[in-house]
Amino acid sequence: MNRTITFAKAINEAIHQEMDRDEKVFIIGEDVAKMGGDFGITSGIWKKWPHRAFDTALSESAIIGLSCGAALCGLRPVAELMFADFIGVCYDQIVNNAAKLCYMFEGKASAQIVVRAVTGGGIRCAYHHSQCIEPWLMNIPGLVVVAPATPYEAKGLLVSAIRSNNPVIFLEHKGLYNKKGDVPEELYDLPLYESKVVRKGNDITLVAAMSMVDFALRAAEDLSKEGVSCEIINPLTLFPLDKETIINSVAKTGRLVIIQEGPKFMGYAAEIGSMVYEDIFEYLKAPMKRVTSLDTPMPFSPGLEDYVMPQYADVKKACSEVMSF
Amino acid sequence: MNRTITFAKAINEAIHQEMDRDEKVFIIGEDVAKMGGDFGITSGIWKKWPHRAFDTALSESAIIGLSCGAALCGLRPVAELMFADFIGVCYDQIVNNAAKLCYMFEGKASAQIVVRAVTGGGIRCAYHHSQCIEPWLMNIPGLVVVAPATPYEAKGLLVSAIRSNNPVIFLEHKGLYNKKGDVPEELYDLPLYESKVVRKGNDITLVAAMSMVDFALRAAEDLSKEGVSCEIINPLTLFPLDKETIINSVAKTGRLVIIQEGPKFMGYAAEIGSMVYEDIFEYLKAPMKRVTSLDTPMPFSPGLEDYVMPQYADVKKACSEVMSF
Amino acid sequence: MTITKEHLLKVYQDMVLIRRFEEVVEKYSKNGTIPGFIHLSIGQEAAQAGVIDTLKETDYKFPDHRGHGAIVLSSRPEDRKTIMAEIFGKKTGINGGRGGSMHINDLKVRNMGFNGIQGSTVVTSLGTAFASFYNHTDDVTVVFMGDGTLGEGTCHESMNMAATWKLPLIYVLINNQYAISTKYTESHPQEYLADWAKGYLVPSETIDGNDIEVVIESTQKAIERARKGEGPTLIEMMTYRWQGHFSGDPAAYRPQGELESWKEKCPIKQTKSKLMNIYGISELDLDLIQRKTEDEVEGYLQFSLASPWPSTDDATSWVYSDISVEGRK
Amino acid sequence: MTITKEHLLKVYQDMVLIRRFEEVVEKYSKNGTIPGFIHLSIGQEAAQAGVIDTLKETDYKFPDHRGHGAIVLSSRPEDRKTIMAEIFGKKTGINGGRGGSMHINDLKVRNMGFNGIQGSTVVTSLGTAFASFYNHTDDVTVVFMGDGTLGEGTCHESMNMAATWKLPLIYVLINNQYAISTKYTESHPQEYLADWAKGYLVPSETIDGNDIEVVIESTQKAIERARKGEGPTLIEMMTYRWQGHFSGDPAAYRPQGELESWKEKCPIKQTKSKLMNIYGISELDLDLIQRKTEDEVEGYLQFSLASPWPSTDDATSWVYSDISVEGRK
Ligand SMILES: Cc1ncc(C[n+]2csc(CCOP(=O)(O)OP(=O)(O)O)c2C)c(N)n1
Ligand SMILES: Cc1ncc(C[n+]2csc(CCOP(=O)(O)OP(=O)(O)O)c2C)c(N)n1
Ligand SMILES: [Mg+2]
Ligand SMILES: [Mg+2]
Repeated sequence: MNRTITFAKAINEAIHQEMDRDEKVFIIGEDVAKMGGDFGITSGIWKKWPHRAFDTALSESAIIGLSCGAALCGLRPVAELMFADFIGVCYDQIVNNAAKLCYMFEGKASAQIVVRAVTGGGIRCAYHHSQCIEPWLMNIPGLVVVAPATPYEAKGLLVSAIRSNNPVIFLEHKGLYNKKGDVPEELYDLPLYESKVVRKGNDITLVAAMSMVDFALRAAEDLSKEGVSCEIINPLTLFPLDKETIINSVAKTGRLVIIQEGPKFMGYAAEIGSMVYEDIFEYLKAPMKRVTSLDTPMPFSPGLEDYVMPQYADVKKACSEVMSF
Repeated sequence: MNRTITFAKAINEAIHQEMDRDEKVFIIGEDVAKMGGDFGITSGIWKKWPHRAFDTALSESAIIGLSCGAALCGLRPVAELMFADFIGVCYDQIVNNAAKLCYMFEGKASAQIVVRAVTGGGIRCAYHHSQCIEPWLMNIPGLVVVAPATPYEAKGLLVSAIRSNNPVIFLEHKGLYNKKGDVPEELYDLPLYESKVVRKGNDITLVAAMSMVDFALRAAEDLSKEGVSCEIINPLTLFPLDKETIINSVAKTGRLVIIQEGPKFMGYAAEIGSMVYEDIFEYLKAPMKRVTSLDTPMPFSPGLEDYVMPQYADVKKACSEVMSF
Repeated sequence: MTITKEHLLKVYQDMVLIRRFEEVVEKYSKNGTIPGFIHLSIGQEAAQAGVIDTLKETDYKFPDHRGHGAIVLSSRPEDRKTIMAEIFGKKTGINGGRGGSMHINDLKVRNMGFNGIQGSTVVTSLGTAFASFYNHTDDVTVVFMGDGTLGEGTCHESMNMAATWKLPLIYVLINNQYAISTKYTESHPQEYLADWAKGYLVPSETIDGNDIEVVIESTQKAIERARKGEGPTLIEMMTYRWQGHFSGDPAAYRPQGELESWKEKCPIKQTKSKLMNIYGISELDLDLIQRKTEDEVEGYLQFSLASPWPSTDDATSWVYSDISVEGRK
Repeated sequence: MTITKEHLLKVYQDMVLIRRFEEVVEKYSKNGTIPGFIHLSIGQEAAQAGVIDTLKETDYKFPDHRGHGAIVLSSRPEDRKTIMAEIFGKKTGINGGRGGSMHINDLKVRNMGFNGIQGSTVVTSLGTAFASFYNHTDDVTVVFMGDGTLGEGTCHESMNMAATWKLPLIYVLINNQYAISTKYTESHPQEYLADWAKGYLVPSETIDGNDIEVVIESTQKAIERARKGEGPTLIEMMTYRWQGHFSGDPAAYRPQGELESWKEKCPIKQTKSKLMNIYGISELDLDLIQRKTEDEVEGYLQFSLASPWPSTDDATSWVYSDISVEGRK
């Protein structure tokens, strides 16, 4: 049965249903148990499973370290990092421990953990609560970075993340929590490592993830009135990336616009652009354009934050530039 | 007067001479004082300035945090991280403290620190002592990442790094320490944020940093025999990158090959490729090629490590591919 | 120790100022005028006022995320309105509206600012303490940290290094019982968090953080030790935040009656009754202080409300000290 | 406590095995056959042998970077040659030559491996201890760490959490006096590092790490506490590494005579004289053990030397558990 629920609720439901199914799954993090999480995402879990929900001290390295160790014993920890920006204090545990355990144990065991983290800007929380940390993780072989844009994707991908034997960083964009969408009540999973063609089109390939997908949809709508047909691709798993879907699309359209929250320099748009430039140069009809945040820390004042974040006007501009090239 | 000294000695000399000139400069880190550093780079400093050289506990976050705080008071710490891989345990201090202090203090104070770190593979030290951590830092506005390839560059750039009011991560490739070159005895500085055209050419732009510059030189030599003329660019400051020099070169050659140690996906070659694809599409004659490490953790066994590292044969192959496109 | 009547009156005024400042911030946060998250320090005024009172302007201060009080009291009176303007995100804010509530620094008075990552200032503060040692000055450093923050690994690295090198660093551990929803006894093994410092042979004590005389006395002792080169001290100040973790948090995790019992121990009320009963100050005089403070803070508010927003150029300045960053084209 | 003659003889053999193993590794590291850095544990055999001796196969073991001894003794006899082959980087190595000296794990015997970042296993080990608690098994976890490693913030986060949750985790702090060149007294404020644990109300003691009977007794007590659900223990074992930090380090930072005085306290020598003088075992018998061990280790060596290198395909396998990574084309 389909219902309309929020992105937040979809995540909560995924955890509930997986915990129901597999007693090796538990949740751990700051305020995730009794309070149900700083953003309320894990509410109800501790009540149902008081021995499988753990409030911790402010010790992110210990949270990830413990999760890795427990995973080596066959458990399936779902850890919450609260704000993704806090990944800095446990970065070593993520990149040098979680990411490498499968390789170190030759697949006999691995860091089968999920690290849920709230990412992105837009709520006036400045430098340390607004960052897009995706690129900090995407150069680390062994990690998986998942980034849903809809409640449906959030539930299905989180279920797959929990079942995966790889360490999955599951990014929840704070701007999406209240977003509603159709979500089956039953337990289902969605494949990792597969991009989604959100909309079919022939003239421009728009790549966008998380809250940027809305920009892409809006642009596609606007442009369709001008007779320009956009294909929208949401990678869903940012890393390892489903290269093929993007390559196939750009091979068809010849034009690429990437909308990416977070600083431009060395954002993942860079990799997508280079991948295309390297692999299908002969199909390209125009320069690629990146619409991104500015290369600054995130300021607090609303006007400043809005200015730093990607602008819809720039999406439009980029699209007309690649069309008129 | 010019003499031939090693890369290691050039770094040592830069610190010595800057400490002589400016008493606000001090060194801090594990085993940097009495022992002169795990790689011997800071030898002789503690003897000369026993009160300006500090051996610490294994506390990288405290080393960087202390350095930031001292910098806010006007001092100029030169911290050593020993292996760059250890940046994980102080990553937060680098990306959320050092990188943002200038912005937070509106330029009235800043993290005028240098973090020296030994990077790269090649010495059979496996997962946690062989990584190229450049990309982990290059998406963080506020940071400066410097990566010399010769003793001359090492000395001049380190002097500038120490004098800079920005936080500079100064990367020392372990494969270069014994490399010799001409270095003036006098104190001199080299500009940050400027790429170096290592060799002029017209057909292919080769971008390479640190120990990869040797591959580039060798390829240029080999190719010149076949009548192909390579222009070699070493960014020197990897971040913020001197875009112009690279753009101008590729606008001239139309062909781009990047040789980069470290995993391919989301390495800095990605940014360079995209930059070119975005800005000077009309000048491009062939697909860009990246010659990089494989997307794996670094294994121990010599044959495995060699296989994962960038291959000279692949440089040759990439160059002929872009020429024959 | 007893402090003089004048001294007690002064810190009473300080506490009243914090309380009023926070009440106004709370109101404008709740009504949506102030953007972002706000962490209020109502109930914790004695700890903030008492500590700042014992410091000189050149001592280094690291407020925490619940630090409006310490920030306002550290600042020069003429700058206080710019602190409120900062919280409103205005151009006239002391940091140009760029930092907001959580990121307010003021080098003039050596308020070194907060970093939104808990435990970060606990190591940054090593550096200012180190600078005093390196430069042979007698400035001490005070870092405020919460009971929850003590969970971070940086606390260990900081304490270990400060204790080994005997740095002039004072850890003011504000134990307000909770880290968001988590009671300190659920995340730490000690009954008294101050005991943690004993593992480093660092002097520490647990004090009544709502009694400003006790706060001042304990801080003075710690500062003396630090200035004499005897190294760090940790002071655990027991107190309570009356509001939820952030303004708007219903704080459903608190047992019934707990808030009320702590309101009984209100630091301002306690001091007020001491001033009246021991020092014979009239209620009228104290009311006057209250009214004057309200006027004062009303001034900050009007200034903040009337101030312009930053211009977009302000977003891209000072990313680097020497080179510029591109804005939008 | 006194342990039985048979028991002492057994751990004597264990120590002789470590010593011989390390001597061979040292030789082939110095002559360039073994690639990379090697951290030898000669001089520290009692701490390693004594701890491993008290554990069962299903207890979780986290060796440190100087952990060949603990690794070899944890393993099943038939696997020992593959441990040496691993150090040589051979395909027959227990981890396929992919990890080398510093990264040897063996799930069968719950050797959970080392992570080259000091302090990392100190938090990973929380997880195996947690798993015992979650699954209601009585397996304990032992994590080896050095005096230097205690500087890392992870130690605090680990101890804080283990103490709060009373996890069955034993911290074996091998105090061999130095972290590379830095004496532990230069980087820590405590005279006895074991005192650090007191800040968490965790039982701890400083023991003679060269006396294997003392090591066994102390570890047994800690394990008992852990198995009974009484939480973690820290044991500081005083010992000395005879070689430099890594094989090849001249260790110029050591004061003259220090090494010699520690050689007097050689754990093997001590046990040998006990076996001879108290238990009346003949020198001949002990020589026989020595020779048998030498033969045994010679077998590992020949196996390692004769083994093939890994194939390049081995570099790209198991980056992920389910998807493959591209090799060279
Ligand atoms: C590294 C890190 N982890 C988590 C958080 C989120 N967070 C902000 S305040 C807080 C609780 C802090 O508790 P405490 O130190 O007791 O201070 P209080 O809020 O009670 O004043 C948490 C978990 C953070 N900002 N940084
Ligand atoms: C996070 C981190 N910092 C620094 C190092 C480099 N390093 C390796 S071993 C070592 C010294 C460790 O000393 P100790 O813990 O006493 O162990 P020991 O070598 O004496 O056995 C150092 C500094 C590291 N591997 N990881
Ligand atoms: Mg608190
Ligand atoms: Mg040691």
